Amino acid sequence: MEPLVNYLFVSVVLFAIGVYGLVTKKNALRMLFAIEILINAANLNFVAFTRYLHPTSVTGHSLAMFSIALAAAEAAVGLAIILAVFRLRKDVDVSEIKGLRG
Amino acid sequence: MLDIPLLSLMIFIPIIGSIPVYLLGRLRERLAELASLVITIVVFALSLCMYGSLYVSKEGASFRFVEGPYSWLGGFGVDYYLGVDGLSASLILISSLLSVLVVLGSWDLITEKKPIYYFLILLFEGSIIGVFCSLNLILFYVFWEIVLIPMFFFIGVWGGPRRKYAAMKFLIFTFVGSVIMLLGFILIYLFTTPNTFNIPELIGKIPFWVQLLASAAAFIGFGVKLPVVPFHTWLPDAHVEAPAPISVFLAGLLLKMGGYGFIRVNLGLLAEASKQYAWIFIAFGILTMFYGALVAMVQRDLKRMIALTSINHMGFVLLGSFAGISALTAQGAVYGISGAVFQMFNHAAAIGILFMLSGYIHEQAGTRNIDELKGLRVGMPKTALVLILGSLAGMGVPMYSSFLSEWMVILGAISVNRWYALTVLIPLLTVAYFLWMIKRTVLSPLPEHIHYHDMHNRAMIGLLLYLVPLFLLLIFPSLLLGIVDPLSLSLYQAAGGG
Amino acid sequence: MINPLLQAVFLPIVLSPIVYLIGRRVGSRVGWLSFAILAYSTLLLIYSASISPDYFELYSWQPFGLFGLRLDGLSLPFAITIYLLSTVLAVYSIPYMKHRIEEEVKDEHAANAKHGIYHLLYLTYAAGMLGTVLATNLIQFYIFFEIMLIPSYLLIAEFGYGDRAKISLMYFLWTHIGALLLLAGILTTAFLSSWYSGRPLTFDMVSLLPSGGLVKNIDTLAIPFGYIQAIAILITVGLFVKLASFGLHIWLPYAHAEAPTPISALLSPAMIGIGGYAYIRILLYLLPSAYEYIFFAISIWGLVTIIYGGFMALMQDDVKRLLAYSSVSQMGYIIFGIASAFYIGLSGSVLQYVSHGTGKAILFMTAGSIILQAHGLRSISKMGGLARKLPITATAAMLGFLTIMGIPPTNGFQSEWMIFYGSFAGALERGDLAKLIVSAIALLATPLTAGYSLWTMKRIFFGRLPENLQEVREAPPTVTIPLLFLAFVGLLIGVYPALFTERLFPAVKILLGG
Amino acid sequence: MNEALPWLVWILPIVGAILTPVSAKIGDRFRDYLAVLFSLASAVSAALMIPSKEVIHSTVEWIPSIGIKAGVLADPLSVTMANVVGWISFLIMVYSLGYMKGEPNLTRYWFFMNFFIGNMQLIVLSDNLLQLFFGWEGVGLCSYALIGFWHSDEKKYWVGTPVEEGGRKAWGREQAYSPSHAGMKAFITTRVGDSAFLIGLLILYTYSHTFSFTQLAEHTEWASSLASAGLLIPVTILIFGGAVGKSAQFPLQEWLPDAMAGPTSVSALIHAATMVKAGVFLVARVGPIFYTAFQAVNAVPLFFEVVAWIGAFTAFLAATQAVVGREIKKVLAYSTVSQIGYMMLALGAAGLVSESTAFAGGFTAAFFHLMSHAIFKASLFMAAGALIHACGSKYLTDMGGLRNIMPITFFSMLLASASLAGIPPLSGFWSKDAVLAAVWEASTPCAPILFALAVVTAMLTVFYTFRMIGLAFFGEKSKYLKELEHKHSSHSEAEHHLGEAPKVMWIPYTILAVASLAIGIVGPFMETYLHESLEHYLHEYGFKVAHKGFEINPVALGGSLAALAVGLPLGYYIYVARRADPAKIVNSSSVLRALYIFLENRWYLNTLYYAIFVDGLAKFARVVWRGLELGVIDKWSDAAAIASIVSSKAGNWFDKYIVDGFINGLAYVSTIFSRVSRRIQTGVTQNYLLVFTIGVVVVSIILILNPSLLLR
Repeated sequence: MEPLVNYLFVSVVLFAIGVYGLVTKKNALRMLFAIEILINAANLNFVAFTRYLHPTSVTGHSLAMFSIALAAAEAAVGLAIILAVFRLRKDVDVSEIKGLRG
Repeated sequence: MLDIPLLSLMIFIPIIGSIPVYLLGRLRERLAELASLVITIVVFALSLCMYGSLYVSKEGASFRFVEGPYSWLGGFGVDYYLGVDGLSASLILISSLLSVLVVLGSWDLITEKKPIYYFLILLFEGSIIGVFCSLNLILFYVFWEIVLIPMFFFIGVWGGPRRKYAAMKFLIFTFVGSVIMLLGFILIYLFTTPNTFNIPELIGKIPFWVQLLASAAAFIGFGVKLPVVPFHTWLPDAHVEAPAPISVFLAGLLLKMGGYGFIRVNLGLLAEASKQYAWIFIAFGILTMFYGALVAMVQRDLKRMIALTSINHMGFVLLGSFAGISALTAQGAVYGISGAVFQMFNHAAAIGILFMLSGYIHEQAGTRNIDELKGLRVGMPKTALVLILGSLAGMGVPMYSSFLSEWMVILGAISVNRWYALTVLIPLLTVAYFLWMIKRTVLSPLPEHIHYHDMHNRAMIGLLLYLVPLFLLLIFPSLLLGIVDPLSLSLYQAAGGG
Repeated sequence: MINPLLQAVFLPIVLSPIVYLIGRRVGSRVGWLSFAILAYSTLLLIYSASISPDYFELYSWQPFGLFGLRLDGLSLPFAITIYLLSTVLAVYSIPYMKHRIEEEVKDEHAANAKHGIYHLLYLTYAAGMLGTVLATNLIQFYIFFEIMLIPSYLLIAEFGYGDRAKISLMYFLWTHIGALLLLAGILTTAFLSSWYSGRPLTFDMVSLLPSGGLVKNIDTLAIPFGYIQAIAILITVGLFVKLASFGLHIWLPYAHAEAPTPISALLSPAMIGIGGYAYIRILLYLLPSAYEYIFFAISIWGLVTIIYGGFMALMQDDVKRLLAYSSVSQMGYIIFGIASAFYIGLSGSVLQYVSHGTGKAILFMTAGSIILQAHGLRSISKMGGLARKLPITATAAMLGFLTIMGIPPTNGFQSEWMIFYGSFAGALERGDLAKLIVSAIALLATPLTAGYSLWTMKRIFFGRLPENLQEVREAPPTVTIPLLFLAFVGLLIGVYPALFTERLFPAVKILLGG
Repeated sequence: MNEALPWLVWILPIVGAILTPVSAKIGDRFRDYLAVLFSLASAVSAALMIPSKEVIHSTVEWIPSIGIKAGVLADPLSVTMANVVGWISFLIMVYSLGYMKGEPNLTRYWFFMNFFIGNMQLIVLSDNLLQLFFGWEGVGLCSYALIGFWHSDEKKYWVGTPVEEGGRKAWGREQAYSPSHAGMKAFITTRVGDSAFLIGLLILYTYSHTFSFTQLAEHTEWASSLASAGLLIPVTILIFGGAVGKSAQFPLQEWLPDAMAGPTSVSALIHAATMVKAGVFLVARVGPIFYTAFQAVNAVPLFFEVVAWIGAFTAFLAATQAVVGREIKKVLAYSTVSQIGYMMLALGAAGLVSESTAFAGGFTAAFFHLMSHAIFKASLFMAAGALIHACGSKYLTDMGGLRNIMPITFFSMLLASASLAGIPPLSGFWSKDAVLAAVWEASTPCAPILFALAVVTAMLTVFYTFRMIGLAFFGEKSKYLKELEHKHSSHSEAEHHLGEAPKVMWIPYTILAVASLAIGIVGPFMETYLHESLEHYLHEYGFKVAHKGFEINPVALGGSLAALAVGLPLGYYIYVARRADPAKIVNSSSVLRALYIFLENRWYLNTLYYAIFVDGLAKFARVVWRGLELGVIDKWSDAAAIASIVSSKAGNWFDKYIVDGFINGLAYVSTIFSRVSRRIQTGVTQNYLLVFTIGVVVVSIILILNPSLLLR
């Protein structure tokens, strides 16, 4: 069967894509997608590690399930925020939103 | 009697009652005033019962009405543990009394955001009673911090022009102080067997070096509250900005927390250290007294002057308590410590009337600047009369018990070291600047263009009520000292004196 | 009757608010009420004096020991004088304060309120003075010492003349400083007593306590003499401020001149002399050796005060100021008597208090009646020939001056000869030539008093009557009857001093350890 | 013999005095007669004491706790004196009925007259020094009040010659004084003497522990203890000081001449007949006691030396001044001083005798002279009052030729002044003779000098007496009188016309004048009677009695006759016969003129006293007032106040800039720090993420490069 490294490689790639998207894209929706990709990268790692280190246990799978559900919720919240921001200022360009500025 | 949790009642009736008071206030503000008056009176009645039973059974030394210890954060020796002795009883009495009077006074002086105001008042009362009767250091700390919250809002919301600055300054000072104090507590907890925060169990078990560090920490914590020079600078600003009734709380009760802490913790728990290094505290005390008196003399703002007066007066507390613990004779100890407690009691009442007056004067004359207040004698005779009577209470001339307490402290001090007789000068300075103030405001001729309106009789009576205990205690000091003296004695003996 | 002394002291204080409230309604007539109260209290005093020659009332007053009231041979003359004067002056105040307040307040309601305040303070003041002389406990003594200060301060500040704000402040501060020095002395004494005797600290001067009270003449203990000297100086200076002795007297002319006249007539005769009482009561009771150490110095001081006050009186044009300075001089006599170190001399200065009390009260009241009748006239140079217009006042004034000059048959003479006899006797007992000479000088200085008294008499009452005083009429009976009554009392004591001396001499003798 | 009598003698008049204001309410005449009645009652009760031979001594407790008793002592001395005082006072009271008629404020007058009599009798009868001092000051008070009776000070009541009436200034000071001023002067001057008296009294008491004369006489231990303390002489002399003041002896004589500002009746009673004798009486009272005391410690009787010398000098001094007196009353006043000097001289001489038997001689002489002088001087004064009343002027120079107009007055005045001049056989002759005799017999080296002084004084006395008589009654009417008469004739309803005085006035002084004549006729017997009774009295003080009968000392007789021989013709020549104009004589030589002015200005003593004791003290007071009181002491409280304010200002500055400044400084620093640090916070999410990622990368690279960090 496939060695663990391949799974890890795939997830790293996914992660890099996610980070890239998150940092470069100014559109909030795209950033949201990027986050989804990040999470999935993480999930892939969970499952892969469990399968190879503790073949009998299902901790990783359950954690993955958990994080997928969380991701869904998070996506919903995120979308809500984005919609709110959009209503506020006909635009979802993140770089304009500087409320956190100290 | 012990089956009723009297102390918890006194703490939680106001705290819980504050919510309905707020809601009532939303309906109609008058209701909030009345309801809070009712609650404070109830608490006052309870505290009277408590004090009475304590007074009857002359047991000022031991804790009574003990509740708990009920485990709270069991693992860390943090328990819900209440009890009163002579010290706490007298302070609780004056707190509940002042709360009643303050509520009365606020009817005239507070005009906006009444519901939340009375909500905070009750919160404050409950928590400060908690401070005075909690026997567990953490519980003590918790109440101690809760007290800050309403006070912060009082100053910040109902305060004068520079209220933000004052409130922040107040919060930072006291908070830093109390955090350091907390460190001290934790230190005690860690290095004492048994590991506990319960005061009665800690007495006499704390190793000496811990005592030293802890008393240093406690000194800062309490010293900020008392306040001791040079930690005092928050006080004038806070007072000047705070509305008059709140100044009463500030000076009358909040400062007493400092005095209470010194006696309860430094004298009770850290006795040896306090005894050994008493002279440091005494030195600070004397410094504070002179400093307050001197600085007060040149103030233009009446209220600022009174604030500094209260610094001067609280110096007596510090001096008295530590002179007492390090006294040579048991009698000197009684004079010192009881004098300090007595002084706290008297000062609460005396400074109360003075601050209320400053509030009324500000309201009636539109200014508190001594140089602009002229001819009150003609302009507002009632106010002038009360002002003179109040100032006499502030001067500690023997028309009120404040004279007795100040002189008890001085006696105690002298019995430690003759050179402390220097403090005899303090009452003189106090008299000087008060009389000077009276000369300039009350006795000066009334300028034509100014027309004051005088306070109405209800307010006048409300103010004169402050003086009743003072006058009563001049003739019957034993009413208070009867239960404080045993405490002072036991503290003194616990510290290995006599 | 239960505890008459307690009533006598606290009745006026307790009733004063009621008097105030009634005063708000009835105005100056409330004076009759305070007159009644004080008269009743005076009767109480006499009653308790009749119970026993050394009458005590002791009440528990922890932690300071006992709250004691003592009417013995020493305090009797003081107590009686104080309440007698207060009673009489309560009547006198009615017309005077009516006039005084009308000067300032036109609105009738406000005026009534002021009358109420006046009598409230007046009663407290009188009671304070009585409490001071009856006190048996040093702290209690001090408390009353100040309680008598505060109302008088307020009375001057509220009803006085001239720059009353400044003057009342000056008055309060000076006397308060004196009081504090006294207090320091008292405390030190108490401490030394407890340290060196091993007894607990106490302030009671009554030796019949279980605890024994303060050790009588504590210098029997092994106390370093330096302390005793220090105490002696503290107490002396503290009390001499009240006695307005030379150098510490400056507050007095201002206060007495600018106070409303009834109060001047109470300040000067009744209050400042209490310093002398305290000196005898406290210093001689506690520190005879300190007294031994200091009496010559204070006799010199007294002499200087006598002469100085006399000369200053010569310089005055304001009649009340003149009387004030003459009070300074008279206090000099009291000091001199105290310094005599002989029981008759000390008793002499006690009687001097009584006689100065009557005499100077009369004089101030006559000054008041002139002010009253001549519409605030106080400058002597503008007076003259008033004897024709104010015969009774003039007679009373003459008697008053005779009293302070010490001319028989006024009581002034009794006190004078006792003071000087005591002083000579004390000097000769010790074979102290210097003291003898000082006493002789002091006695030879008495014509000075005669000088300024008669000269004032001449300038005010004799000679030409100025035009503007042609319409002056004799004062109302509420003024003249008190005057004549006091004059009568003075003569009575002058002719029959045994009224006081019979109890006074033994008491003082005991104090002096004789 | 009723013990109450002596009490009555002095209490009755005082009661009368106290009743006066009451009776004044009933009616003026009632008041006047009641007052006179009381003085009569007093006199009668005094007379009732005479028959008793034994001494009355009754006491009551006064100040029991120190054993001081009040009491009366009626022995020959006091009884005689009481009678003299009582009856003369009564007569003068009667006289006042006329003299003071129509004056306002007579209530005051009667009150003080009676009060005076009471106090005088108190002095006379009291049995101890303290009580005597009561009376002593009491009479002083009355004298003050009565001298200043006309206290509204109209010019006509002034004493002395005001400048506008041709008076001279001495050292730029007018020699005329208002009644109120004169009263004050009298009181204060005597007060000086009294202070001395009091000192002596009290020191004496400290040793004797009693004031009572009898006890002082009985136990004389006090004398020895006083002497051992070296205080015997000073004390006795100090006590004499009181007498000096009261009897207007040198150096305190200046008040008496000015005391003439009072009504003449007052001058007669107080300043001639009675009060001024109180000093003599005092010395007579204590003289024997002191004598025995001196004997007991056999010390030099310096006391008597002093008394004698002061007496003699005063007699001379006053007599010289009387010679130039312009006002009739003042002349009489000077002569009073001078005559009292005689009495003092006699008393002094009495003490200077070698053996105690002879003491009685001078003692009697003094007392006899006191009596006779009281009588004739009272009479003279009242007569003078009548003159002044008639002429409306107090100046001798305004009178003259009155003998026809006022015959009775002339007659009685002549008698009285003859007695004053010591013309035999009037009482004055005998008494003055006795005085001279006593002086001559005094066993002291300087007795001759004293004697000479006395004789010269006698000479002057004769001269000024006749000057007075002459100026008043002989020669032409003065210009003033002529104008007066003319005025009256023009409108006859004038208030007082020039003529004889009313009965109520002339009867009293005639009685007295006659009395002095009568006493003169029985002079020797009178003297022996007095001598015996006084010896009897002295016997109780332990004096030996030598019953010597009456004899005349030739030297003394010679002396007095010589005085007459010189003085009488001179006075007669110049003033009665008016053969020479005194003014011319005086102006003839500058020496005489200077002397005249010197005498007229009372030897400048008066001005000297004023310069020192009035102006000097006033200056001193002013200096102290400016310099010390206002300059220094008044500043103290202000200084203290300023100091405290300054210090507190400093404290405030410290508070504001140091303590508070420190705190604010901390806050400032922290804000700067935060301002720098906040730059990082752009608020752009990506930046944060970028930083975060970089961080992650960096960390992972580090871990990869050295995994050991991870594996530890």
